[in-house]
Amino acid sequence: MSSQSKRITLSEAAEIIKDGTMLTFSGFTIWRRPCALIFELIRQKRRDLHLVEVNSGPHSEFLIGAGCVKIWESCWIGHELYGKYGANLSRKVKNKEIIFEDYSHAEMGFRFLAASAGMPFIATQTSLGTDIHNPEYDMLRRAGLRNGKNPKIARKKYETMQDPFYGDGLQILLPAAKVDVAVLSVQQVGEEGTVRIGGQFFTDPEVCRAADTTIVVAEEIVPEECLRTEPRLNTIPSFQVDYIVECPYGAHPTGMFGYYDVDGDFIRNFYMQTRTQEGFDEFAREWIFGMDHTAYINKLGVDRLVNLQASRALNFSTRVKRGQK
Amino acid sequence: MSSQSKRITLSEAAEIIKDGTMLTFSGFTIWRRPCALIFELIRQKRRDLHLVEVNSGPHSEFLIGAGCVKIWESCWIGHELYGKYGANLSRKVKNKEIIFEDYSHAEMGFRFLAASAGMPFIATQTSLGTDIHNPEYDMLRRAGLRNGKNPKIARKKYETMQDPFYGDGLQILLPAAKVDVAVLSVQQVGEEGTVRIGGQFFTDPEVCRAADTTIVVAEEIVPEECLRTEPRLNTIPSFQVDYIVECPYGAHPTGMFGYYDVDGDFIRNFYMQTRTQEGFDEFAREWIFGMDHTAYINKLGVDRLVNLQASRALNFSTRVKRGQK
Amino acid sequence: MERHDFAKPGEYTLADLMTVAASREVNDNEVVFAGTGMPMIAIMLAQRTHAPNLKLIFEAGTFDGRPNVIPTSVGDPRCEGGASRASGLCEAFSIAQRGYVDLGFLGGAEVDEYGNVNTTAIGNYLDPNLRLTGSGGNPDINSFARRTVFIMVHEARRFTRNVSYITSPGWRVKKWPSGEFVHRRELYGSAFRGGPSAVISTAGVFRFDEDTGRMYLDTYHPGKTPEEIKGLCQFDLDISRVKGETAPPNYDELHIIHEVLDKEEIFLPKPKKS
Amino acid sequence: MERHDFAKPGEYTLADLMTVAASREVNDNEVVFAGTGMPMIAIMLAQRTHAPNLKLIFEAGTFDGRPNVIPTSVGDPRCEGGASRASGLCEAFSIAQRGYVDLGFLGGAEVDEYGNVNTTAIGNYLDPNLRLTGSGGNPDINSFARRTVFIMVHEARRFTRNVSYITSPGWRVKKWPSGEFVHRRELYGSAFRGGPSAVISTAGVFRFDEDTGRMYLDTYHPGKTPEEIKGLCQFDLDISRVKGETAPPNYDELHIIHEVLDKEEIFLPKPKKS
Repeated sequence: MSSQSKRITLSEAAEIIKDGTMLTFSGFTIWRRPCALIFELIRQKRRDLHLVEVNSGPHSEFLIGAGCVKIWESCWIGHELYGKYGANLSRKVKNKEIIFEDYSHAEMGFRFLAASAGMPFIATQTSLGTDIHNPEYDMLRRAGLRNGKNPKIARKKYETMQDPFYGDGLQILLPAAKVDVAVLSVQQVGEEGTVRIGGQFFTDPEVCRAADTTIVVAEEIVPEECLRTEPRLNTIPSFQVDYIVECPYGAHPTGMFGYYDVDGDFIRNFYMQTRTQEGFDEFAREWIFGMDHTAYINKLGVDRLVNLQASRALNFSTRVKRGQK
Repeated sequence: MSSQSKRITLSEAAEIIKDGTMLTFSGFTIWRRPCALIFELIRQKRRDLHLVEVNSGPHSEFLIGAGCVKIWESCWIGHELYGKYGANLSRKVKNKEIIFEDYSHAEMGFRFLAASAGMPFIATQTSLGTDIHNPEYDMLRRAGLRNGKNPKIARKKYETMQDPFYGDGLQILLPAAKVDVAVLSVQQVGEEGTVRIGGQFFTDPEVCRAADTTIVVAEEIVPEECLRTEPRLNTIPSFQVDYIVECPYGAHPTGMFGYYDVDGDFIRNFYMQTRTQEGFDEFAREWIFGMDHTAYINKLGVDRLVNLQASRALNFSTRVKRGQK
Repeated sequence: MERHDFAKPGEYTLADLMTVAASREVNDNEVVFAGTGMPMIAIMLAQRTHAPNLKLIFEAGTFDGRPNVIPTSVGDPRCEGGASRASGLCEAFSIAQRGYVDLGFLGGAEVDEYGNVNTTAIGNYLDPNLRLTGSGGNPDINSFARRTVFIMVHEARRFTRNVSYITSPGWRVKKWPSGEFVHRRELYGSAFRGGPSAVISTAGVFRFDEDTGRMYLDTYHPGKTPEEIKGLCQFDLDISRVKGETAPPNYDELHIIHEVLDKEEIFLPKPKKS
Repeated sequence: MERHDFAKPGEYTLADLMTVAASREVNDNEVVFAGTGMPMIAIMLAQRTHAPNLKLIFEAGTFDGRPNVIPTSVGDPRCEGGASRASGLCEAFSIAQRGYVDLGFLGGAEVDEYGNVNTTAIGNYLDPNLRLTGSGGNPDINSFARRTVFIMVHEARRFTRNVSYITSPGWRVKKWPSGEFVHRRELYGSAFRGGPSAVISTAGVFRFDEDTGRMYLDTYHPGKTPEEIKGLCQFDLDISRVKGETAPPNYDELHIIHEVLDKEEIFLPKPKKS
């Protein structure tokens, strides 16, 4: 793709993600999640998504609550200290309204590492002896989805073999985590696609390369030449990014190193309110439907955003109230 | 290891590397090679070293010419435009005075990646169909060394298997590259071991973690707090480094991003002179034996070092003559 | 001025007691993996008391950090204060699998006598009473670290004979495909480095016999008795090796917890004045 | 002012001709892997002429670089000028294996009719006449890229019936353990993306028939004839598809090579004035 043609709108970005897409995201639990794009997907009533995530969080709770997700494949979903678990996933698991597949955190990370390197599988010894490897709990197989029809769904959840080189014992071979689309929420992207992430980059480089198509939603689109004076500070090279979207506060209510903190009140209220489907629907009427991202941040209001704003010196907010004091 | 106790001398560092050590290095071809420490190893008459390298260069040509090396396991040895191939390795291969084991460049990189992640092996499809995988050319097996006696030498050069997950076909499983000691030549190390590499970091993070013991030879030992204000700029965390040595011009005649360029004349002369063993011995008498590193850089002289000095703005020398003009 | 004498009942909370007990599990110079909340405070407390050279790892990708402000989670920008390196999760778990980690702090919803822990689902996994968060890094840190310490609420339904789902591997784990229980050492081969070392509950501190893999009571918290704690376990808890009461926090530790680390009262509210 | 008319014999060197021919193998927007020397200049030339949006990768770890000063090698600080990212070799080869790379430029000491290349040893591998550098990234780039272009000195001993050692895989490669020759497609499975696309020698430009995997002469350099070139090959070179003479450099290209890119004459000395 030639330069200068990667810029699209949030709404156009959401349209790239079709019904049934295998999808993954940037970030870690309650940090740098592409929530603005996810709200747009919900507005566009996307269905049958297959989420493959290193770990999950509020962003996927939005999608799951809204009925957009058919399969959730990951290791964790919750809201850190703002909500004990993913109430929407939990409800849909109980009601058998979603297919779930559990791996461990390192397993999911290594699966994306393999996919990002074009390796079909990778060996690890983590989680040996746990029910993660219980053959009865291969949920995609139980759902009849490991039949090879979808080329990105592995024929087995895992395979075992003995190390033939050093006598290091039983190894678990994990299939690469291949996905159709990765959506990244980041601080800065250049006009040609160079991504500069501030702070920990989590698994963003791996999920980017694991995907066939990568959409980057950035707080700011900046001139490439600004980023290219210091290539060591950049996280993802230009040619791994297909589309770019400029979207200030695009990760709210999750946090963005150097830009804004997690909106804990927002997430806590979401968690409490959406422990029933009715609660979720009410939340969606209030915060998702009938508005666009501009209306959303205006509804949040200046005081709230100023309060969350990160100190340029410290990269986090010194104003936000996090505890009881 | 507690803080402040990691600092040792070049001579002490060389003593950590015993006869028979499996050894690897920082850098790439003619850049950031720990030559000062290698000259010290030659002075201390180390023998039977087993070099395991992502790629090789002048530093190993020094060691091989001096008779310190029993096994060379890598993918490439040469001097880039300053010498067509490794004349000392070439001579010793012809004379059957060294055991060599060939992999490809990506294979060696991935082998270190596996070792650095505690994985006993890793899958790849590179180099399928080449003589690298000719079973007759497993040279460590031919030498009787794949008998499991050395726990860091794999029982096979490689293994094959079909991808069981996606039908991605024949895979080569490569054994992790496990080594006893890694020696890194870098720009800056903190007193507690935090490494900050300037420019491309090559495979330094991987070779560091693949080794049981890591020795860092730095142009400068700097206060930890200077490095810890910007953790994203650091390459290797403190606790992966066991010993640190301050040694200005420690990589000469190879280059050091931001500090000095490759000394092309030195390497070209070395290559030309050491195409015979007598030539090597003469080189060693002139540049290695009977001196220490201080005497060595004094012998190089101020003019030569000033000429090689990198521009602080550009990170390379604008004074050095590289071509015919 | 540091005050190392013990605080009196009422001057500290149960959470303070547990945090301090967790902190004392750390030795100086160790590489320690910490999760969000109480474990984070425990390690940052150890860093400021008896283990100034511990190396703190957050699994999101921060190495040897010395944060001045308590992070809200391991993905928080606050993690990077004074850190040696910040990168990502694959590097963190590669480092862990490579064997650098001495100690990890973890939580759990259920634990069995062998230290198997469940954080995935209560009841039948395929038709659960309650789906929880899932594993997170719990099994990974527990697989790779030399010692792991679990911090848990003590209720009889949580200290169970059989956990609903083994999320995190204890001393006797399942060998697949049969699912028969074997000693952890048998399964992990050369990757075996240790396993659960302690459970710190709201009732006491528990340890494990490495050979049998069974849990035993080490100390009981002030106000509890070994028999009472035994009654709060569905399995037959070994209380024969109990040493006495869990040592309470000292004033210096309480000062660091409440006036330095968590003065915002994010994770550990101050004891209420009577 | 750019001058796109062709230079005359004597106004350019054979190396100039080969560099320009290599440069013309690059299409705009492609991701291209380059090694040291002539390939690097060829790509940097393409970047300044018909392929301004090509993405240049150096295997040491620099991505989408736009260096202003020619690097001495791919590990050189000069590689990083204008680059999108600088990191390391594992990332470079991971990107390549993942399938991002369109084109790679490589060299070789020997090549056979199927594009198998040797850079490892001349003669018996176990008892060689001459041990060379070894593979470097040659087989890797050749395994992963959609197309590869080899730049070589043309001598009959180099264009050989059987290379002493297959360092880099051509269109018909060895299937182990038997060593029987099979089409590359058969071995690489879903990783098959292409193979050697051209050889640019000191005599001409050669291409490959994808089905038979056999090399044929595409163009001959000015002053050479197809028959002469056929005589410089140990195998039976197909000259039936020859198109004509290799197009010489134009003045703009020569200006960029000698006055912009390699004015230090590191790799490409200027043509000597007659």
